[in-house]
This record gives sequence, C-alpha cells and structure tokens, in this order.
Amino acid sequence: MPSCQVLRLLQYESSENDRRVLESESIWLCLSCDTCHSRCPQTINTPKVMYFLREESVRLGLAHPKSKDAQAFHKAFLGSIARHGRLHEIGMLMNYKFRTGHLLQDMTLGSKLYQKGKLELLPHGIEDKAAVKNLFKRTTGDKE
Amino acid sequence: MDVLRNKARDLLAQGQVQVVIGYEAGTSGARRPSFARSEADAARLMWDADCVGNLAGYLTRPEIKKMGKAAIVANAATLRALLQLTAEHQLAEGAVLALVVTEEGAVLELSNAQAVTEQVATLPSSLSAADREKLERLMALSREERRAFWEQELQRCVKCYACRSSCPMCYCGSCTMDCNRPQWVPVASHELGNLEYHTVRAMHLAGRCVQCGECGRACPVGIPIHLLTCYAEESVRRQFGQPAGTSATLNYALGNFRPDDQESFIR
Amino acid sequence: MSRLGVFVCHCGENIGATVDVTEVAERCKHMSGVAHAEDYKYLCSNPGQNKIKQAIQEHQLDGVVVAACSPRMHEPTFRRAVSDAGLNAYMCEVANLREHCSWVHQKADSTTEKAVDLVRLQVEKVKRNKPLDTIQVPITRSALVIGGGIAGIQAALDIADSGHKVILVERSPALGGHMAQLSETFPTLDCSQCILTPRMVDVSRHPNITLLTYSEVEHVDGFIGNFKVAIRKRARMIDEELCTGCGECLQKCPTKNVIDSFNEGLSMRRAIYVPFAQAVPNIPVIDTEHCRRYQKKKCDRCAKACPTKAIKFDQKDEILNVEVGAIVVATGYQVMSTDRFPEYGYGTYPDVITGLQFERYASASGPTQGVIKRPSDGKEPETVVFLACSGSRDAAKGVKYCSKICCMYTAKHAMLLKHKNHNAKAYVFYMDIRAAGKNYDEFVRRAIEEDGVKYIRGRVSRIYEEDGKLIVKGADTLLGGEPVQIKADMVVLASAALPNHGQGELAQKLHVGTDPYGFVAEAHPKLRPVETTSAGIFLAGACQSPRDIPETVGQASAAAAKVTALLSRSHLAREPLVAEVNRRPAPEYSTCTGCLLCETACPYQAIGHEDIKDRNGNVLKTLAKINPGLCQGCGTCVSLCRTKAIDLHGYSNEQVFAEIMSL
Amino acid sequence: MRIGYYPGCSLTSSAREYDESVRAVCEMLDLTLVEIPDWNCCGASSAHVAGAELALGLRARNLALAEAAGLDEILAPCAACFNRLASASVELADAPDKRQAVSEVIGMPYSGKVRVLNMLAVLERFKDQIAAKTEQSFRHKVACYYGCLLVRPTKVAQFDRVEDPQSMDQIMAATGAKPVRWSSKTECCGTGLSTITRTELVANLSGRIVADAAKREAVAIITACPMCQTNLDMRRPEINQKLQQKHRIPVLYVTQALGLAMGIDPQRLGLQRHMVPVELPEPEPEVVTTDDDDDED
Amino acid sequence: MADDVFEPKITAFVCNWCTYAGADLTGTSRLKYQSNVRIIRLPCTGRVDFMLIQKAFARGSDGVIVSGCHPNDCHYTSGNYHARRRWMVFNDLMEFMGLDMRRITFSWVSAAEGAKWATLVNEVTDHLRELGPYTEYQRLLNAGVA
Repeated sequence: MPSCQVLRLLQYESSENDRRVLESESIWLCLSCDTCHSRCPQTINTPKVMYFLREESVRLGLAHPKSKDAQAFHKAFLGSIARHGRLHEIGMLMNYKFRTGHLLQDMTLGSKLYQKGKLELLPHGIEDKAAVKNLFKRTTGDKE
Repeated sequence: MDVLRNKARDLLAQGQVQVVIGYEAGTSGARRPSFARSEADAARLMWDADCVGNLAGYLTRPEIKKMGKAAIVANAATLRALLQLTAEHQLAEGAVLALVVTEEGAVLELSNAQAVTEQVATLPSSLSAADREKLERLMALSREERRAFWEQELQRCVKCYACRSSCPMCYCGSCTMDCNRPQWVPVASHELGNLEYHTVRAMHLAGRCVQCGECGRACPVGIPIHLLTCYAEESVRRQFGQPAGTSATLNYALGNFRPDDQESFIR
Repeated sequence: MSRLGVFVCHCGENIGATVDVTEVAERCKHMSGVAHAEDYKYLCSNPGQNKIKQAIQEHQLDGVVVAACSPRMHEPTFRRAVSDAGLNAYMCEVANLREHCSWVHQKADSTTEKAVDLVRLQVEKVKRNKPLDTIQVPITRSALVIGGGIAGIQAALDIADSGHKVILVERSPALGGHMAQLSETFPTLDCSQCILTPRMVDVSRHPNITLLTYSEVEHVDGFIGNFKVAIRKRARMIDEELCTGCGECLQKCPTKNVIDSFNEGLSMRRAIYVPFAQAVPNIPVIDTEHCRRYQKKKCDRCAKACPTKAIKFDQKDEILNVEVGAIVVATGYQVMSTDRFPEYGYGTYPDVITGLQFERYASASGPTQGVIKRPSDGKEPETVVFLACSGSRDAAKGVKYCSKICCMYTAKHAMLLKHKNHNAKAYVFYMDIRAAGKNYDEFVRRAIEEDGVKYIRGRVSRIYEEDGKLIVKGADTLLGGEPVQIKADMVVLASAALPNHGQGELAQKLHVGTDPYGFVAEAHPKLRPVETTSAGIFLAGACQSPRDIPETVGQASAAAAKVTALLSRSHLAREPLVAEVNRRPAPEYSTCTGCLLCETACPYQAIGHEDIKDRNGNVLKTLAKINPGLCQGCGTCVSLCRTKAIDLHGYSNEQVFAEIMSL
Repeated sequence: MRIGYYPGCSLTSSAREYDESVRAVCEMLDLTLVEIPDWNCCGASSAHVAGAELALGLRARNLALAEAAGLDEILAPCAACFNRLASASVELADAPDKRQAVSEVIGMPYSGKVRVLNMLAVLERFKDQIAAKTEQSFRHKVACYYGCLLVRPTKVAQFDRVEDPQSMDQIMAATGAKPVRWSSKTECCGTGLSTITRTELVANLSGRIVADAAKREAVAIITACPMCQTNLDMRRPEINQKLQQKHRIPVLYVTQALGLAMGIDPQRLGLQRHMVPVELPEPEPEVVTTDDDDDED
Repeated sequence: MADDVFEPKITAFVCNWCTYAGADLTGTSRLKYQSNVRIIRLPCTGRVDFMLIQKAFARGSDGVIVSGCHPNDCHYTSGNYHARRRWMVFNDLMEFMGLDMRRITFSWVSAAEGAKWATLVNEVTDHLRELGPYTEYQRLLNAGVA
C-alpha cells in the first residue's frame, strides 16, 4: 500500500483503518530517502510519519511479520550503541544473525570485508559509556 | 579672539550684516549672549571654551529679525540648529552668516546651507560624553527606579517654560501648552501636568532635537530635562537613522516611514 | 447650551435582550445638553425615522444621537433623516449599542452601564459637531485604461462608446496581450486571433480612444475624478506619422538572433520588428538592446530601406502628462517559467514547455504555422504529456491558489494535439478537473471520450531525459498510487498564472492594495469586485486573479460601466470630513508655523503651502495648505502638528478630547 | 584553517577508506580536522524506532561535545551522519525549550550554535585550491552520485539544489573531470534499513543507478556517502545478477577521486579496499574549445 | 459581579476601516468578550495623537488599546505606517521615563479578525485585572494642583 493510501486511511480517524495501517508492511518499506518530502506540495514529512507508525505498531504489537528482520536489525544496532556508544559492525551483525537465524547470510561477504580490513573484530567503545547508557535509560527506560 | 572681533567689525562696517550675534563676558565669569550692532559693540565679542550656549534660538525672534541680516558666532550645536531651522523653513537659505572659530583661531565664514552642512559633517555629535553616560546610567536602572527618578525631578518643575524659550527648535508662535480649546495640558504646575508637559516636549523634539542641552542649562531648578529630548532624539537615530540638524533639506523621521520598520510590541 | 435629542433603538430583541434600553433612554434625559430622549423598537424603519424628524421639529433639537447598530450600517440612513428634518446631516452621530455592546456581552447591569457610556460619548461629541457641507469636486470626464490585452481593449471600447475620451496605455509595442498569442479558445475552439483582431482595429479607429503602445505609466497623482498621470512614451525610433507599415525595413535588418518574446522564445526575430503580423498599430520598433546601430555604432540598413524616411535613430522617450477622472487597471498576468520547477529539470530540457509556448506552436500564425513540433529537434511529437497544476495549488514550491484556466486549456491543448496528429498520444496528469462554466465540463468530457485523451489522476514526481525521450515518472492515485512511467517526446506544463511583472510597482504608483500574491485587491470580494481600494480606480481581468476570456470580458464591461457612471456626472460630492489648517486674526494668521513637517506625512500629497501677503505683495507668513479635494481625512497630519494648527472635521481635537473626558 | 570532525561509525570500519581519503585530502588542502572528543553513534535510522527522544539525544550529545570543544562548524563526511546531525542542529537551533529538555537527557548543556557540514559543502570552499593542487588532470567521464541524504530535505541540508545538484560536479570539474548529465543523481540506492534485511530491494534500486551510470559511459561513479558506496560496490554481485550484466564500473569516494588527481598514493586512499577493483582508463585527451564569433551576413 | 474583583477601565482608540469594522464583525458573529472596553472611533491610527493616550490615562483609564489596520492594509495606504513610527518613539520614551507600558496595547486587527478582537480585549482585561488599578499614574492625578 503506497504512502498516499496510508495517509488517506489515517485521515478517517477510524480504529479499523488505523489498524490496517499499523499491521501493513508498507510502513516498514520506507527508506526515508525524503524524496516525497521534498516533492510534497503540502511539505508533509512522510518518513517522520512512518517512523512514528513503526513505533506505534511495535508498541501495540501489531508489527507486520516481515518487519521482524528489520526490528531485529534495529535491536542489534541499538544494542551495539548502547553497549559501546558506537556501532561495532561485526558484533551487531552476529547479534542480528542470531536474532533472525539468517546465520549464513553474507558469510562470504563478511570474510571478504575482513580481508579488505573493513571489519574490526574488537569494538572501539567510547570513554564515557555511562553517558550513553544513561541517555538510553532516560529516554527508553530499557537497559539495552 | 581679535580675529573674530575684527571680522565682526568689518562685517558691520561694510554693512554686510546689521547684527552679529555672539558671546560676551557675563557676570561671574560666565558667558552671555551679545548682539553687536556697531563696530564698538564688536569689541565686546568673545570666543572660548565656555561659549557653549546655543544662540540659534535668537534668529527666529521677531525683534532680532527686525534688526536685519544677522551673522552668528556658531558652535557645533548652533550650526546644527541653523540647518534644522532652515530645513523647517524658519530661516531662508543663506539668510544668516555663520562665523566659526577654528582650533587655530581663524574665523570661517559659512554663508550658505551647503557650507554649514559640510562643516557639520566634520563635527562630533553634540551630545556630551557626560550626558551620554547619564542616559546609559538611567537605562541601566529598573523601570520603577526610572519612574521614581523622573517623578522626583519633575515634581520640582514650576512650569516657567524657560526650557521652551531657550530651545532653538521651540519657535512655534503658539505652543500646544497654550492651546485651550481643548485645554490639553492643565496650566497650573502639578505632577500630572508636569509629566504631560515634558512628555509632549520630548515627543515634539524627537527627530528635531540638536542635543545642545540648552533647556537643561536654562532650568532654574536644575532638572536635567535635556536628557528627555536627547533620549527621544537618540531613539529616533537608533531606530530610523535620521539624525536631526545634519541637512537643510527636510528629512523628518516622524513624517516618513519605511514599510519594513521593525517594531516588536504590536500584537 | 445645546438642545440634543437621543434616540435609543431596541433593534427588536437584538439590543433589548441584553441592554435595558428604556433605562438607557431614561438616563440620557439627565445628561447635560440633552433636551429629549426616547427609545423605539426599530429606528431604522420609516416610522422610526419619522419619530426622529418629528422630535427635531417639536423640541427644536440642534443635534441628534442615535443609539442603535454600527454607524458603518445606518449612519447614512440617520444622517439623511436628520437633514430631511432641516438639520445639518453632520449634526448626527451614532452610538454603536449593537455590534459593540448588546451582541458581545451578557445581559448585566455592566452591559447597560456600557451602553449609557457609549451614548454619553456621542452626546459629548455632537455638542462639538459643526455643520458641514459636502465638498463638490469637478470631474475630468475622461478615463485611462492601463493594459492593452482583451480586458483593456473591452473596457476602452465600452467607455469610448458611451461617449467619453479614453487613453489606452500598453507596455508592449502592440495591442492584444496574451489573447493574441492563443491559438483556439475553449470551449468553442474558435480562433483567438480571428475574434480579437477586429476589436484591436476598432480601438485604433475609435475617435474617442487615444492609443499609446510601447508606453508605461510613470507617475500618478490626484484622486477620484481628478487624476494627473505622467505616461512615458518610449522611443520606437520610428516616426509614427511617416511610417506606412510597409515592412521594407524588417527585411533588411542584419540582426536575426533576438529571442522573440511574442513567440515565447520559440523563434528569433530581428532587431527592428513588429511583434506579429496583425499587430495594431502596424508600426515597427527598434530594439536598441540588440540593434547594431546602438550596440556597435554601425549599420543603418533599415533607414536606407525606408521609403518614407520614417526611421529616427535619435528619437527620445517622451513624457506625456494627462488628466483623467477614472482609471482602469487591466495589466493581466504572466506564467511561471519552466526553470521554477526543480523536479522537471529547472528548465534545462528544451522539450519541457509552458502552456503558452504550446499555444504558439498550435497557432496558425505561430513559429511552425500551427504544426506541433518539439523545440529540441523540430520533430512532431508522438507522445505528449500535459501536467496540470504545475506550480498551482503547491504551497511548498509554487503558489497556494488554483490558476483556474489550466484545466480548460490543458484539455484544449490535448484536443488540438489529437486533431492535428491523429496518431499522437496525449496524457494529462491532474489533481482535480475544475471545469465549472458554460459548456466547460462537456468540453473536457469531449477531450476524454471523443478524442481519447488519457487523463491520469496523480502528480508527476520527476522528469528526466533518456535516449532523446523525456521519462515522466508519476503516480496514478486511482490505481492506489501505482507508479506510472511514460516515455514522452514533449511535456507541457500548465504553469501557474502569476501577477504580471511590474504589477507591484504600478500598484504603489496608484495607491491600490494588493493581495498576498501580488494581485490587485478588489474593494470587496463580493459586492465591489471591479473596484480597487482607491476610489476612482477600477480593475478588470487577470490582474485581480487568474481568469478566462469570458469572465475577463464581462468584468471589463462591468468596470467600464462603473467608469461611465462616474464620468456621467460633472461634479463629485465628497464627504466633508477633511483636515484644515486653522486661521487666526493678524498678525498670527494661523497657529501654523509653516514648518511643513506635515507635508511628507500626507499619504495623498494633499498638503502644500500658501503665502500670506500684504497688499504690496510682501510675504508676511507662510502656512501649510490642505487641498480639500485631495485630502481623504485620515488625520495623520493632525496628530503630527505641534501647534494643533491642523484639525480634522468630524474627528476634531475638541470632539475626541470631549469623548475621552466623557468616560 | 580548522574544522570539527565527526567520522561516524562506518568510517572507522566498513568505510575506512573514506576516512583515510578524507584525512589525506584535507591535509593537502591545509584543513586541520579536529575530531570531536569521545563522539558517539548518531543513531542512524534505527534510533527512531526506539523513539524520537533517544534519536535526538544521541545526536545532540555530539553537538554538545563539539560545542564544549569550542567548535562551531563540524564536518560529517558520512551522508547519513550528516543528515542526522544536521537535522538535530536545525531542530535545536531556535527551540530553547527543546534544548533544555535534551540537555537534561544528555546531561550536558547545548546552546544550539554548532553548524554541521557535509563533505561537499566543505570541498566547495576549496575549489580553487583543488584546481591548483591537481597534478595529473582527472580527465574522465564521471557520474556524480549524491543519493538522498546530502540534499534532502532542503530545510535540513541547506545546501545545493534539491533536484539535479551541482556542487560535486563542479568540485570534480575542478580536477579536469567531465561529469556526465544523468538522471540518477539523487535516486535512492535503497539503504534506509534494508542494506542487510532486504537485499533484494537494494539490488533492484542500486542496479538502476549502476546501469544508468554505465549507459552514460561514465568510467566511475563518484559518491560522498558510505551507504551508497557500500550498496553500489559491495552489493555489485547481487546487482549484476539482477541485471544479468557484468558492470565493472568502480565506485569512488569524492575524496578518493580528488586524492588521485592530487597524486596521493592509492594505498593511502584505501583503493585496495574496494570490492569492485578500481581500474581507470587513460585520461581523455584535452580538447581546446574556441568561442565562435557573432553572425555577420 | 462581586465587588471584590477589580474591573479595569479600558479606552480603545481604533481606526474606522479595520479594527472598528473588526469589532463589528465580533458582534455580528456573536462572539462574547468582557465589557470593560470603551471604543473611540477614529478614521485611522494615523489620527491617534500620543496626547490622546495621555489624556485617556489622565482620565483614569487603567489601560489603553490602540488598534488599526495591518501593515499594507491601511485604507489610507500609509496612515498606520506613520502611526507605527510614532509609537516606536513614544514607547521608547515612556520606557525611559519609567512609565508602565504594560498598560498600553498596540495591535493590528483587520476587518476580518472579529475573533482576534474578542481575544485581544479579553486578554488585555484579564492582564489589567492582574496588574490592578493604575495607581502609580492616578496618584499623580490626585496629587492635584500645587
């Protein structure tokens, strides 16, 4: 379902339609490339809308099954940041693979990257990890 | 000083002017205005740092006008007043000869607005450092403190109108204060009337005041009322950049506007 | 001691419901100077007005306060009533008990209290009112029409036919405006030139019309009935008397590469040119920007070629000063150029053109004699995409408003394309189709059903070039926003209609208001649609907002009717509420000091000065003088005057002062 | 001249060569990079999923750190980081209450002064120096690819024109390169969140870009965004498979291209780290253009 | 109303073409506002002499409203611009003399802004009610003739 329909459904302000939107896969497909935003005659920030809808759908447990990889990715990503303050790609990828079970995906690529010196085995954390941890606590409340 | 006296004598002798308005020794070392109409009178003229008064006010007085063409010994403020009066059509272009004594003691003859304008352009603002500092100190106070200050000062006003008569820009034949249909401002001197009078004076001089401080000097009870008009003028300069007394062509800030005038208080 | 009458109106329940009207009337009786007070159900009714008239007679009243609805409503009514009763009309004031009191407050003592205050306020004012007589201003019985498009042409002809002189000023070298550029016109598809040119000829032949092309309004002074206008007649470098319009000169001009603005830049013209074949007047202009004579100080081939020696290289601009009683603004519009559209390539793709450019292609008199070709390679396009709402209804990148004419001309364009090339494909991307108007929707349906134009509901997000084609990417919202991609040979943007360039400056010269977009503002959107905010200045056509030909012509005739109504009178009665400089006995003559600071403060240049002279002609005093004809009574000078020498009739210092003191 | 530097996570690993080339080129241009002390991840697009507050907090901390270090301008070479940080700086610029709230979250003050610049915005200032420093003129047809995050949304990027941007083309032109006119400049490569999760989408979107560039006979795609580079370079096998093609057109970071022009050692620019080997043909011969005189007849 | 609540006295100087008409619209739209304000109708804000404001206070007003056409909308094309300049200086001077500028409200209310007028009056009234009577000025009044 294209974004125009997403927004149209929301304009009804009816719970059924909202549900249809929150359960849809569409809201997970937005690449936040902002093209729509820069085109829209009404300057509607569609990506922002999509972000919000994703939060909601997760909060209400309505997220589309196909979104679980994405969610897993985000969890892994955020986890990595929460722990090190910066992204540790290998750690994140591993974490992601375990979460999703796509254990074999990109294996060859991974090793290639490693040869090219593009992957760091050990995380380069920041000094003040506490700062970032607190940041997470204060905003999300969860430890991750 | 002699240069000035000689110049005056010649001018009178050759009948180029009928009166030279300048300064002479007053009582207790002060300077007072002098109106030299004969070569003998000219000998009384003086020029030194104490010649601070603004004599331009006399030029618009009928009794002086009657005397014929006038020359005037002019300090910075006087020159500015000359320009403003010309701009306001109170002095005909070139009707007055301005005599300026230079640092070196030479005497410049400025016979037309053009010359005066150029001279003025070279001069610093008439607003004395001391007064500028007073203004800043007052602005630094809280509103209540400022109110208290002016209330204190203005309640001493006896409405003698010395400020008005000493001001070169207060040439109006009949002043708002004298208007009695309606009676805008009560005649008697009481706190409200005084406040109104001095507000009116400041507003009427905003964009016209040459900041000579004459009114302040004239006040018999020593109220620094010149700060009011000076501030009003400063306000105009700050907001519209149209200083009074710098040109002989009319450029009255409150008689003009810019669509993009920036104001913050209008809802 | 004045003898005033106060009349309090119930306005049915409108005032009575929340204000104790009888109480108010009762309290008024005891106000000083009030000789009579009464209340009545409906004072604006005839019986109501008669009550007032009778009371004036009975109690020999010398002033009246009517406490009723807003003075903006019935002040004229009551003033007429008062003058019928033999009192001066301006001895009547209205207290606004309805809009400013009863309608906006709850029923309470405080509300009645306020009502009494409002009446007292007017009572105190009327005591100080002076009898005033309306000002009679003579009218210059001729009109100026600015703009030589169809609006200006129509207005000029109508005014001229009613027997008044008209000066028609057109900025470009020829009459016709945009309509002259159009091919066929919707919804009838009759040729634009064919219906327009006869009108242009009528203008040039009309004994009452002075046509000034290649001319612009330089300066406007004065007021309704008495405008003084300076018109710059730009130098054509041609003696209009001698020129026969034979066209010899055009052929000889060596400069052939000047962008032809009449053809919207689709062709080139010479440095000496006539905008188009049927141009009125048929007199060339030398474009000094490009003419070698002026650029390179050489060449006089045109002059050599001219059989009547009409070419005058040293001709100068002339300033003509004219006086007129009324002005019609008909300055039209311009279209948003293609470089205003980022996603369509900032005007870099030659085959993305505007609707006006398409008109030129489609026009038999156009650069391609009516064959639709594409600019890049002159091939006839097989697939053409039309984009409605290009810039219109786009708050983000264009203008908020609907340009109104696009839906119709886009349908027409698509139709014309199909008629000229049956195999061509026409696609129209649209947001909504707005075809309200006689035979309009039928016309659009015809385009869709008979001519098979494909209408796609959705916007185009991007256009780019690939292998000599224009790839148009859009979405079809009727297919649920499914992406659509069309390989087109040409794209036509129905680009937004904007106020014409120079509109803003002109509006300032005329003192007429403009709307946020820069279009000329009408005095009232419903009830005074062809009048501007300045009396005596009227408007017609697209300078007010985008509109089509029928509407424009209708409006032009309406404006013309207003003008002729105005010019049919020899004098104009104006409200006497004007400012005046006071006079005093000699030697003061006036409290005015002649400082003339007020001069620049007057929005109407109504303030000049006068000299008081003795019998030998010596100037005793110079005073400010206000021209009652020019003064509109804003009072800006009054509050500026330090000596209170200026006062405003109807809002005098004494009156306003008394009002304040009554509270 | 000195400027704040925010490498961002990917420049420390998967996009290391970008970091390397940025540092090398800035050195050549006498631009001192002051790395923001103890910077943290900007949160990319993931933080949003855990809430706008967190997202803003992560970004704001970096701005605050920069401010504390006395930096009023910071360079974020990674387009994603730039977009995130810039949007934060814009969002906080004139919103005292928001700043207040966020200061509490990150536990340090921020006065909203810091301005965030992307790689191109910075290079634009050095056009002349670049031209001057160019050793072997880079006379190649190149496809300048901007992607999404450098120019959109206008309010945030505040740089170049949103459609058909020009800055990179001009920067490259300064080295003698011939930027091709093409339409995919700001098309999306498919990053967002899908790099790892929805590879098939990525191949599809990135494929179009590679194909378009190849079609316009560009010998290299120039980019200033790690995501784009990764997708167009690392995902090339998937792309070629999808297109049934064997596109070998390399994808260079703008700084790598400049580095080559300035004669910096390819190793230092990290060219060896690319998946698609960087092999450029001989530069095209120089053509002297003469302007034609106006018409006479 | 109860005696203990202070009812401020408000004088409003408004131009005939915008704010007066706007206030009419408030009426025709039947919007309600507090009844403390007394409107004095003038042709244009350009007619508003600062001395009128002075006199309103001298007459015991606790607050004054001056309102006219928005910039660019003046019926007389520029009266409001001239007025604005004077207020800019007047305001500044009053500040300097330490007068309570919270007592004066300048505003633009167009003929279409009936609602704005209602809110404006209510806000001003409430604000003045908080501030209480303008004693610091009225004291001068009663200081009487010396």
